[in-house]
Amino acid sequence: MARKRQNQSIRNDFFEDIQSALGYPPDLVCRSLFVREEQAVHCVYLESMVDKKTIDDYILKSFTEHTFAEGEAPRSAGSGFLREVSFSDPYEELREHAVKSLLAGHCVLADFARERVCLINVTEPRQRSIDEPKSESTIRGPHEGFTESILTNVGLVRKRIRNPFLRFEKMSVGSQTGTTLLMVYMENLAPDSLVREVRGRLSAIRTDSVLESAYVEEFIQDRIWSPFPTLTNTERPDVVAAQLLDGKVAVMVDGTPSVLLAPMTFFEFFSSPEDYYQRADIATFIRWIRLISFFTAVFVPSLYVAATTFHQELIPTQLLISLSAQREGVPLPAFFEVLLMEVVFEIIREAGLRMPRAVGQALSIVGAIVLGQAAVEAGLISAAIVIVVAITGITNFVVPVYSFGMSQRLLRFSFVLLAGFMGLFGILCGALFLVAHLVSLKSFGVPYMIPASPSKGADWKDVLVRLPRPWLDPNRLPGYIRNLKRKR
Amino acid sequence: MISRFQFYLLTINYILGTTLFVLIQRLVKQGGQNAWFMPYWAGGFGVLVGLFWILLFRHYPGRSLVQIPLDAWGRPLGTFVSVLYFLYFCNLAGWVLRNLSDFMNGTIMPETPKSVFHVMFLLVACYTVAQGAEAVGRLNQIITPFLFFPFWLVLLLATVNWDWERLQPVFHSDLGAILQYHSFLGFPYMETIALTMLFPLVKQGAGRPFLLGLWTASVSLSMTLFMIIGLLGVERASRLTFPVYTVVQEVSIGEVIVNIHAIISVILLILIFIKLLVLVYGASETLRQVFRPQTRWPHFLALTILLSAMALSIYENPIQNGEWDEKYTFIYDSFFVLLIPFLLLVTTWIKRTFGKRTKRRMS
Amino acid sequence: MLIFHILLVPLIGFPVLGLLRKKLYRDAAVFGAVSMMGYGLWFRIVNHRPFIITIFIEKMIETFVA
Amino acid sequence: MTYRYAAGVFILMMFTALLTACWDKTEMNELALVSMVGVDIDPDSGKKTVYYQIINPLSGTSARGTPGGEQAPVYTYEISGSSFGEIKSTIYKMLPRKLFIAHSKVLLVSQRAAGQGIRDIVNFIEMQPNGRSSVPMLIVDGSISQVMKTFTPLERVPSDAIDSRLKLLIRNSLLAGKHIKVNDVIERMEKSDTIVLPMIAATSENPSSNSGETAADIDANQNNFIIGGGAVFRDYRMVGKLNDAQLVWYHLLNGDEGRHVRRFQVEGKQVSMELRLVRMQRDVFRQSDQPSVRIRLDLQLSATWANEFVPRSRAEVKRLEGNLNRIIENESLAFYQMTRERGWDLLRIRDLLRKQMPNHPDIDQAAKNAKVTIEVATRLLRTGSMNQPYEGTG
Repeated sequence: MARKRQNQSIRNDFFEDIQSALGYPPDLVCRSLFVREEQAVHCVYLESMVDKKTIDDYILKSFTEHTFAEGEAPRSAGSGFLREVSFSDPYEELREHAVKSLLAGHCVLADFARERVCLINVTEPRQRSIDEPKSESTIRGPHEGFTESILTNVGLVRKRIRNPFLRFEKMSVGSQTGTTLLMVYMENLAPDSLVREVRGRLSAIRTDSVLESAYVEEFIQDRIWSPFPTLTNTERPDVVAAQLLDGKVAVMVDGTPSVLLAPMTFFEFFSSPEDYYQRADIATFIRWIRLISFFTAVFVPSLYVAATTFHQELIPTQLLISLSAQREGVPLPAFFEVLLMEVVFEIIREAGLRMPRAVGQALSIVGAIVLGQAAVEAGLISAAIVIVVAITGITNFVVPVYSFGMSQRLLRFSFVLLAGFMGLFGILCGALFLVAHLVSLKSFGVPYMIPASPSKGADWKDVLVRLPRPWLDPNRLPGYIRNLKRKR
Repeated sequence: MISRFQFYLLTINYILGTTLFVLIQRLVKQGGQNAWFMPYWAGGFGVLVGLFWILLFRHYPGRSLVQIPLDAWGRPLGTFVSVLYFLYFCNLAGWVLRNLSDFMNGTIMPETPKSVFHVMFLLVACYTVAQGAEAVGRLNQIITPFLFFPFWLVLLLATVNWDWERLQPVFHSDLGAILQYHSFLGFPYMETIALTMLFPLVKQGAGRPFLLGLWTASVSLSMTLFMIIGLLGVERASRLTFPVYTVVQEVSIGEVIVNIHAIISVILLILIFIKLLVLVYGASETLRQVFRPQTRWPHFLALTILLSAMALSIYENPIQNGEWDEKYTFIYDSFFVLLIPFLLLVTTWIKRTFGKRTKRRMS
Repeated sequence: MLIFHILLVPLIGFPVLGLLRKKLYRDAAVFGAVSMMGYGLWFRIVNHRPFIITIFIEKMIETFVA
Repeated sequence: MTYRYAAGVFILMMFTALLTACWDKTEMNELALVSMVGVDIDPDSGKKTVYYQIINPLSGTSARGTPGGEQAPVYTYEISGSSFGEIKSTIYKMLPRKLFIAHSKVLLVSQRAAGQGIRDIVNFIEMQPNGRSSVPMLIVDGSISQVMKTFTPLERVPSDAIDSRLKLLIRNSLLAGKHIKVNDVIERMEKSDTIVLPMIAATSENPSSNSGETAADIDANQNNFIIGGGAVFRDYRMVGKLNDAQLVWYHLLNGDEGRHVRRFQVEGKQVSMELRLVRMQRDVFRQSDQPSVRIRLDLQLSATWANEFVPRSRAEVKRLEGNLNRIIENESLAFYQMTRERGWDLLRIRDLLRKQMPNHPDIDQAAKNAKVTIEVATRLLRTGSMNQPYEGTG
């Protein structure tokens, strides 16, 4: 009797309760089917999250067309998709379960005949198609990019590494958002200590929300006060695959195409997987270009300031005469000129990002050329400054990783300040400080400046040059990864 | 922990540190055409002194220079000796800083107050030292190629002014004068005692890289002297304040390669910085090992205040410094470098023999 | 002169107070001793009567030798 | 946390203190770029006068092409005082910008100052913190103020004009040598050697002081100065002069390698030959008691400019070479005799002896008495674009 009453009350309240728990959302659909006489099957789902075709074609059809025998499960629902919860469970738990599943895109099927609730996964999250990542475009190589759906992303990685040792570990982070994280690594390649370290850091995250992988990055990076990223992020599955094959660990976050990769060292920011899609000599040349442009982007404005305001004897005579002719009548000190132009340049760049694309392009060109030209004509700044700022601005984009480019900008400004106060000496102090910082930095226990220091001679083979692949060991891993493995 | 190779590089750069600035002129004045020979015998002496320290450190594995007196002579006397070493390191660091600011004032920034240079370098040095000995070793390792190659490249470029005749006649002048210049033993060779603070941290033993570094530094010093004499001639090299700087200043190849002396100033400044790093490390480690404070940063602040003051009160003018160098360097240095370690070694031996005897008697 | 005190007194005072409040007496003593040495030297420098260390050591050596 | 705040405050305070480093800051348009320095000492009063020739950056050298054609390319400031150090301070009575020596290219010294001694001047140059002593030093024949106030045609900045002329002379003649820089002077003087510095003189009595006028005048000889002759220095003092003909032998015997064209009288015929030193060897022998010095010169001849006569056969070449050997031997030996009579050790025999026989008791005397022989070996290696000159039918 009691059971009957409970059944009855569930029938009455269950859907009402679910609706009120979710706050009567407009996309909540309740459908009732009469199967045998009055014994109804109730089906509830969030319209926006599910694949309605699946529900219609397989679940509901199976109820209407076939009559279930007693104790028989719906045939169409595959084993992985189905979880059953019995009515005999505490009601609270049942409801909680149902709400959670609904939010995850499941369909809740209350089968009163068999006194159980079936939770069937019919998720089809709204997602865009796989296309080329905007921020990391390449000439040669795959043009696929990750999407916001984590399952698609897993598929994109699997497609590249068909290997049973590829491991995905699932975690859930964020007390409010409940975001799914996947820690990805190759069990046979990634060192245990590294995997343990990443797992430990990930599980130590205490936060309410994770909307992008940057949230996670901030929690698991090694040092907060550093302009240098100790993890990299990418939207390209081929990059992730390449790094996983180097024994690294990737962290995928549901809802964002950027995947985190750890550990990263300083010199790895100058090499990109595209290097392997090109001829070795060209790739080496490009790596050098990247290194040079890193130094240019960081040091050129400050060196200009130092040379023109403190150490004029360093400038060749003819250049000095022409520079000082340009400076005739310019009101601002060279230091402020550079600072002003750098700030203006950053503003233009930021505005160009936010603007609608068509306008943005026009703005950046107009801003850069017209503003600079006009300022020179008006005698506000000297022409050389425009060149300096333009060079640094362009070289800034050469580094393949965007977050590393950002750190260059910060460094550039601090170096300009130092040069403005103390000339070459200031730059030198700043550079020494920078090196001291870099050598003390670690990324998941890996020294950031490896292989420069601590030095590993053999590792240079793939840092400043890229040797042709046949010359490299086919089972090669980066030296530090090998070290970590050996330490185990 | 730092590797042997890092320690080797550190030793070289430590010795070359201020030597390339300050000493070249005095060496040429003393040795004439044959000044390039002086680093060899002074380096030989340095190696002997190094062997002597290694002998001492054999008895106290894993202990640093200031912990040894504590072990050998007990807490009160040991603390006193360690404080003396602390002051010695501070004094040397002050000296290094003062050499730096003299150079900067004398060449590229004549009007900037000296303390600006001191404080800036100290801030950076304290930051580096606070990251630990590993950071010191690695920083030096990363920077060394940027010192080595440009330095020799610039000197090679300078060979457009080379003249073999400046080096003749070979070994004619008074060799006795070369041997008499004892302050060269004190600075830079005996000052390497600050490096012994890092001895226990070197993986697989510090002795060999230390001695090797001493010898390499002597060879490169000798080569530098050789080049300076061939490029400037004895007459000018013995009178100019910073001969290395002047050599490079006078290089001009075509219209493009002029004014490359900035490179040499940067190299010299970095070398000085590395020497400062080791000294600051020595001083702060002494404080830490002897007094065992729980905090780190306040003591670096205190060191900065003390060292920046010391740098200004080392000497009044370079003339007085020259006099000090000729008369007192050797005595002053040998007190810390020879006398105290010798006494330590003697007490260790005595303790050991007596200890053995008492043990035997006990059994 | 005034600038010197304004700069150095808080620089030494605050850490000492902080260390005392944390009951790190030994740290406070070490810090105080080292920084007071510096303070003394600085004081004489600012007064244009610097305490020249090498001359002091020279005198010590002279008396010791004599 | 307190420490973090304390560190922040500390760093901020330090930075305010470090702003004093800006004392060394100078904008480029606050600099007076010195291109040439001239020094004069009045023998009677001992008053020192320094001329600074300062580049006017707006004079059209600018890449932007500023309308500055009307302006003078350089301005000459003249200031006197009782010592050179003093001038450093008093110059600002006239000069509105900070003196900037590092890029100066030429040092001029008046003949009367040179006659009294240039030690002060050299020390002054070497002691300047930013100055470079690797600039050529020239002696002004005549009034220095006139040379300092001459605008040069074509190369508008006079120091550039002198600099490039010297470079061309060193390459294309034996009238100027490589060792004419201030640091060479110091080195030679400190070794009590002799050195010969080039001389410079104004071509006209009253050069125009208007750059526009100078630029508009077709006659480049009118407003100009000319490099010629050599001033012999011993012990920081000018002791005599060499003329251009003597300069050739001086530079040849000192190992300079310029290609010099000179006319020789060979068997009654005139022939212009270009000669270039290939190798010089100096050996010291001990003959009886006196050391004797043998100088061997290997010269490369070129008939590129021999418009009078080009040898036709091997025998003729041999004869020409033999004759030239003899002529050059004789003339250079005559040059040596001349210098010895005047007591100048222009061949630097003393220095040679000091190096080769450092144990000799009296090097000065030995150098004076040394027997010098000169052997010349010439080889004709090149002819010009004509293997025979046109000879006409007469």
